[in-house]
Amino acid sequence: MSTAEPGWALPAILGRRTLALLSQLGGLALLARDLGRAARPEAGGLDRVELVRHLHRMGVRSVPVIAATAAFTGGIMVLQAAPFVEQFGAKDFVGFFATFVTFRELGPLLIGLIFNGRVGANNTAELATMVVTEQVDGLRALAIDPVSYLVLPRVVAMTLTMVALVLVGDAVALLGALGVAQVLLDVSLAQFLDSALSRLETWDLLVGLVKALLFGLGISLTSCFHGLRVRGGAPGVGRAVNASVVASAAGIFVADYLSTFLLP
Amino acid sequence: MILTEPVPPPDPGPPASPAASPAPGVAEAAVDLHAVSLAFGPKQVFRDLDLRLEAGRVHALIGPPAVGKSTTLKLIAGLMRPDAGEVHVLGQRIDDLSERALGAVRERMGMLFQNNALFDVSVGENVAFPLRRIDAGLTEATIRARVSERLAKVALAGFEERQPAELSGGQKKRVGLARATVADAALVLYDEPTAGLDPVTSQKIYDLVRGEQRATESTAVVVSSDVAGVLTIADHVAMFYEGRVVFTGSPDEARASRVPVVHQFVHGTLEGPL
Amino acid sequence: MATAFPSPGSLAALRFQLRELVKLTRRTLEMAVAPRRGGRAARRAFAEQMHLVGNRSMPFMIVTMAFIGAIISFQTALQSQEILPDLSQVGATFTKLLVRDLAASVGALPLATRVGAGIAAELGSMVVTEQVDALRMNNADPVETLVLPRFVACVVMGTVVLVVGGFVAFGAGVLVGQVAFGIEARTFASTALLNGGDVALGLAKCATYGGAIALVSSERGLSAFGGSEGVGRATTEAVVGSCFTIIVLNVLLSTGGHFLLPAL
Amino acid sequence: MPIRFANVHKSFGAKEVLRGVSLTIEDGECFFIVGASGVGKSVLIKHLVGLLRPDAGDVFLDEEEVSRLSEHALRPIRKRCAMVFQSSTLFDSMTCAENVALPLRKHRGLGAADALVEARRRLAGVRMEGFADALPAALGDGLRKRVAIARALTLEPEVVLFDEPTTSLDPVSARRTDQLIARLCRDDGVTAVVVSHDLSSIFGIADRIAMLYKGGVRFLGTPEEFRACDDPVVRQFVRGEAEGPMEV
Repeated sequence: MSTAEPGWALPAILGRRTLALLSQLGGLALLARDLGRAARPEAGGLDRVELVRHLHRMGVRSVPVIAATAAFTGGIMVLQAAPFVEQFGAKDFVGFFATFVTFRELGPLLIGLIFNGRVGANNTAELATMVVTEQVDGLRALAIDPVSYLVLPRVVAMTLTMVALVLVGDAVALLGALGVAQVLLDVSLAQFLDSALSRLETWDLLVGLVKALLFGLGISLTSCFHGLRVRGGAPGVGRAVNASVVASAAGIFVADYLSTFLLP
Repeated sequence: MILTEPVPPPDPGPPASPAASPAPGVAEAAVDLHAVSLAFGPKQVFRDLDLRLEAGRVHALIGPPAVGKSTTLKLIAGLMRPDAGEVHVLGQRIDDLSERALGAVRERMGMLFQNNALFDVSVGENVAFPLRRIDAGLTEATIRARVSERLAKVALAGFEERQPAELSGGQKKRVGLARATVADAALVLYDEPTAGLDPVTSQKIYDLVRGEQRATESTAVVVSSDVAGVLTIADHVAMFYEGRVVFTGSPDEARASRVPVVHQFVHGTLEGPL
Repeated sequence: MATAFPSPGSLAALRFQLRELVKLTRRTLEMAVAPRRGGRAARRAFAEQMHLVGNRSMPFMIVTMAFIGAIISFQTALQSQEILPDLSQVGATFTKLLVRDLAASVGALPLATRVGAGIAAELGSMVVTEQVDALRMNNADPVETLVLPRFVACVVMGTVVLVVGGFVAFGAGVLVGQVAFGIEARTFASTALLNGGDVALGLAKCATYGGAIALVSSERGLSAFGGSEGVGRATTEAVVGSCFTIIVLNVLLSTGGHFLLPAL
Repeated sequence: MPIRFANVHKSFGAKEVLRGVSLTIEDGECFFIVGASGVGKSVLIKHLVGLLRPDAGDVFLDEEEVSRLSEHALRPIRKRCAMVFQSSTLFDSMTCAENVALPLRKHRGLGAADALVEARRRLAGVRMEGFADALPAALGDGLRKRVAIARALTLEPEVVLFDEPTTSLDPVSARRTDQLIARLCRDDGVTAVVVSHDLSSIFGIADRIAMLYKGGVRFLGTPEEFRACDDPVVRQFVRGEAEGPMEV
């Protein structure tokens, strides 16, 4: 890593970072605009073959790791609640506490982070590899628009997949929480379900899904953007993936924060 | 540390004849692979491969793509281990050595990698790297002198402070070459030293390989797809085909070979078994 | 490295990776206890990695942890409103949750994304450009020269970053309590429920996660193969592997903590 | 489709690669662009299909000014003018047949299944029918190159650009590739523009040769003239000598 940056004065650093951030946001906006154009049928439209392939690769094959994450998360939530349950004798609340936090907050957030690591990073790596090995130029030379052929199906597939995975994850997390509550805190199945169902509203679940949609869109755009922008051979691919997952993770937290406060 | 002991100091005397070897009389083997078998997953690369490369010569390893030429170099360097069989290098069996014990053998070897494998530090530091690792006792001034002497030899004098990323393909190759030979290795391995280079640049690299080997009376093993080019500097050729060595001999013998695969490969004709 | 790879994603591959990870962990710890050769280059490598893990991740982590703190505080307050009408305990609860678990466990995920991807990308590209082989040819053990500095840096600076992040999250939480729920900062910033066990458990988690990120990512990076595609794959697997390892370790440490360092 | 470069300049950062290249390539020619590594041969031909744009100067294809067209307007040009890249650029997530089927599916309006059938037929044309279901990663460089050629030819282009088609191939595969290119020009009337520094290819199949040196055209003529040229730089290149005036 070279640290040959042109200055370390605070204003310089701040200025550089702001510029970098703005150029990234600008690039994302341009990509989004190109996507809009690419979606029109005369530009090629959505490639169905690619869409199905990506749905399978991104969705079906992510289920195990997402399910495992969700199960552990559900368990951890109850584990963290344990001292308070014991202190305040709030057994009736365990079910609600675990499901509410999982549905609204931790489910989408953790699944988003894992999805970013698995699918987003993979996507950047794949596109970046296609760029550095000139496969993208190869597409262009075949008169095929890379945005309509490569980016559009990926964005659609990732967004759909993310929402579906959060639904799956919510269900599995519920089971994980249930198990731990029963074993560790001696909360019965009926007690758990009763507390969850009586207090939980559909809206709580929907908030999580809206977040999932936002994260999916954000991750897919960011990962495609960084993948297509790569420079400099094999090391460049690693750097692109690194930049992409970091930017997406930051985006996830910002989006999560905003939606937590905007969606009551 | 064995630094200077096995290698005679660079001798600017008359170039040794191809047959010359460190132990006159008996031609000593720098590399001896005996009954080596190796598989990558289901793919069998070698089965009972035998290969003997005499010391003090330039050996060319040729053959169609993916027949295990580069793999052979990695076996010799101890970077890979055979599934079965023995690998002897510079008089020592290395296939059963620990990574640490291999170190002593590797100090007498140099390797030019296909992708050059230059580190992300300056050209000077790249070339100095083997010196710093081998003998902690060398003074900074000695190291610097040897680095600039070596860079001058590959026509890159004054490039010490440059970064590898700024260099052209041929220049990177020469830095890699300087790094592989800076510690006066007794055995230097070259993996595709001219891949992707034009004929003029290729010939310059070959001349450097040959000149270095002659000056230090070391052993050079060159893997190359550029058959015509590598035959101009080799003393001895081994051709690989379907996991075996199908030919060994001098370049002239290779050109004159009646074995169909060898003939077709060396002459690049379209009709034949390949 | 290894000559036979089981097909990726299979159980055999997972077992294989785990075995490699255990091997690497053992060798790194051996090296850490008995350093062989020091010298200027080694010291520089350590300093460089410390800088990379510490200073270079700090801005990202501070931003992320501020959002996390705000979200957790918001949710905790919302939850406790359901259980107890009185909000005086929210701050203490929040603090305890943060110290005992969330600062480390939630903070470690973005850290894994940032640092893990970086390590795997760098080591992976060194492998596919044969630089690791070149190191070995020059008697420089990759574990000693590459993995050990990253491991130490991640344990030390990872802890530092997560602790700083914890304070930032705490500050953000206090702010949200004040603004959104009208809880006096003095009431909110309470350590009433905190004990030594919480602090010990929190710190143990920070250090463990840091080490895990370094080891998982290094192992993935060093086992990269096959050009730029391989680097991308290694980076992806490092992020997912690190996140997943953190979640599993969290379950183990939290369960252990539940019995050894009780919360109350 | 005649091709004309008019005073093309191109720099990358501070590095000036092309400093005024002017060339005309006639219909149906097998035209070689040769020169040392890094002299800008690939850069030059990428201008023809709009993958790069000149800093100054113009590139004409059939009197159409390629260098001024938008990415969208370039599409008809790219259908008539195919390119075979040095690295083959096969899509590595698809089988060989799927690779060849892609342009058919996209531009000929064939359904996925029909495209695959047609793709297999095309692969048979380069003697690759046995590898239709193999992934490109499983093939050697020489075989990959043949699939790439089949893919480039799917739309029956009038011009095919070859970027170092024989680099890193062993001698036998290299001569096979030469033969394929020669047949395209002789039998199908295709214009082939070949970037290469492989002397055997150059003297084997070229109709005319342009040698680039220091950003300009140093030599232009037939193979016989190339061999007989008394310019020391050209002579050094033709003989592949290490010593000489050529700066590399």
